[in-house]
Amino acid sequence: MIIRITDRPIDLQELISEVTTEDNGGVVAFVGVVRRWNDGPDGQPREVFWLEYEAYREAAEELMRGIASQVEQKWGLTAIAMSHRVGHLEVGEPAVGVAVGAPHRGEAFEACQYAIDTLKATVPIWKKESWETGSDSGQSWVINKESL
Amino acid sequence: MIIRITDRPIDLQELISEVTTEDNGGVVAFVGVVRRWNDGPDGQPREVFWLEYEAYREAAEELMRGIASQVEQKWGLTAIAMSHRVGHLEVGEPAVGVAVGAPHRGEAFEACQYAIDTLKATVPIWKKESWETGSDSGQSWVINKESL
Amino acid sequence: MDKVKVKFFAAFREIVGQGELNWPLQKDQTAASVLAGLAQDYPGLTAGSSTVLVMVNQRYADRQTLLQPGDEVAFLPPVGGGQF
Amino acid sequence: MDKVKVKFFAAFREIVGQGELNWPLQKDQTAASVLAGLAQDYPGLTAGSSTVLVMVNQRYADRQTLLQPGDEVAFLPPVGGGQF
Repeated sequence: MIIRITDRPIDLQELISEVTTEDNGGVVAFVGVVRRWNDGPDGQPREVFWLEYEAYREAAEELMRGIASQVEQKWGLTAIAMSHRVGHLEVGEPAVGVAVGAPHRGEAFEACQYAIDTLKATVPIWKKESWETGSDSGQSWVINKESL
Repeated sequence: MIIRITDRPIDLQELISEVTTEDNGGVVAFVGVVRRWNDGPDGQPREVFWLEYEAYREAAEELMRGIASQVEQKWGLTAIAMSHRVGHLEVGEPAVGVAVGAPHRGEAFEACQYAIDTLKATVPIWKKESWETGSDSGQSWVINKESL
Repeated sequence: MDKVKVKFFAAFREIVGQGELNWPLQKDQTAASVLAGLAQDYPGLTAGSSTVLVMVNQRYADRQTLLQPGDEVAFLPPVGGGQF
Repeated sequence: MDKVKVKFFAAFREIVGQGELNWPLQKDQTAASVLAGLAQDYPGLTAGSSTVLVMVNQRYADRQTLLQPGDEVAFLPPVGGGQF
């Protein structure tokens, strides 16, 4: 099982290989990528230049292990891999990857979505956005709507 | 847009890269892998040694293009890649890959699951399984329950 | 004489011994009627014939579709690949 | 004197100017009380304090949790990363 906060680029193929076994016919993977445009606090889109991710590493990894336990309890699945990047990221780079393997694909979809939803809502990782609008620019710690 | 029936190994990273754009923060990918154990017609598990996939290629690709159109109509998403392998496959090899990119992950999960469900149920691809149980062995064209 | 091109896959390809053949077409003949004719030469094609799907020119079609000379018609055993 | 280790991240780390500091702990003091004390030195920490989450020894905890000497307590600005 891969549970990882890392400052290295995310290797999605590694995550997928980790959960691909002879018993798992269905593998679902999610990749969260840094978008060029993101809404500012006023709901207006801002152009993003880079992001800086910061984690409470030990607590984050512990919570991610907890998500893996929940996936095992809910779906009986143990083939899960989760990796979240920290540090400086450019637009288009993967920030987070989750892969789940299951004998059948329906539960792989459900469990993968559950894992990323729970990760995004609960795992202590923040991001600072370097942004610009037509009239303004700055660097802001961005709040995740899901956690409010 | 990648829509492909191929006798070469499936390159999942290529599919994911194809749907990763500056506007798509969420990418969901499905990989269908050849399982070691599959139920026979009597519901008892049989050990699988290899599979041979066969497609009605032109019709399959046309139907896959149709799935991409449905995904665009339903979710407004155009970043989709689908590849299905044909020919001889060993246990553990990817037989099919689908990747969908979307601005937000909920619709990427929905659209990816819709695409693989529809592909499996409607696209004319068959597989012949080389199998063995404790008492018997053979090669059988396997019926997909979803298409019945 | 008018003909259609008939395509076979998977179990049907093995029964017929080839993936494609030209087959005579009578006037106002349906896909179902062509299949019935083929089954006289290749009885295996009738096994499970209620679950056989029909494609005409690479699109799913009703088995009562009237065929035209030169059409490509395929009789599909149930679609496979249900492992995942 | 008894102390706890306090961890700061993101905006809070910038307000405090460091990611970690040791802070004196009185008897029967809650996490909320420690945060109130910190906010006297670092007023920025009170901004949005109703949405601040508390972790004690790397697990989410109620802000009324009584701290023990040597505990690691963290006050978290709302979790970020909501782009996808």
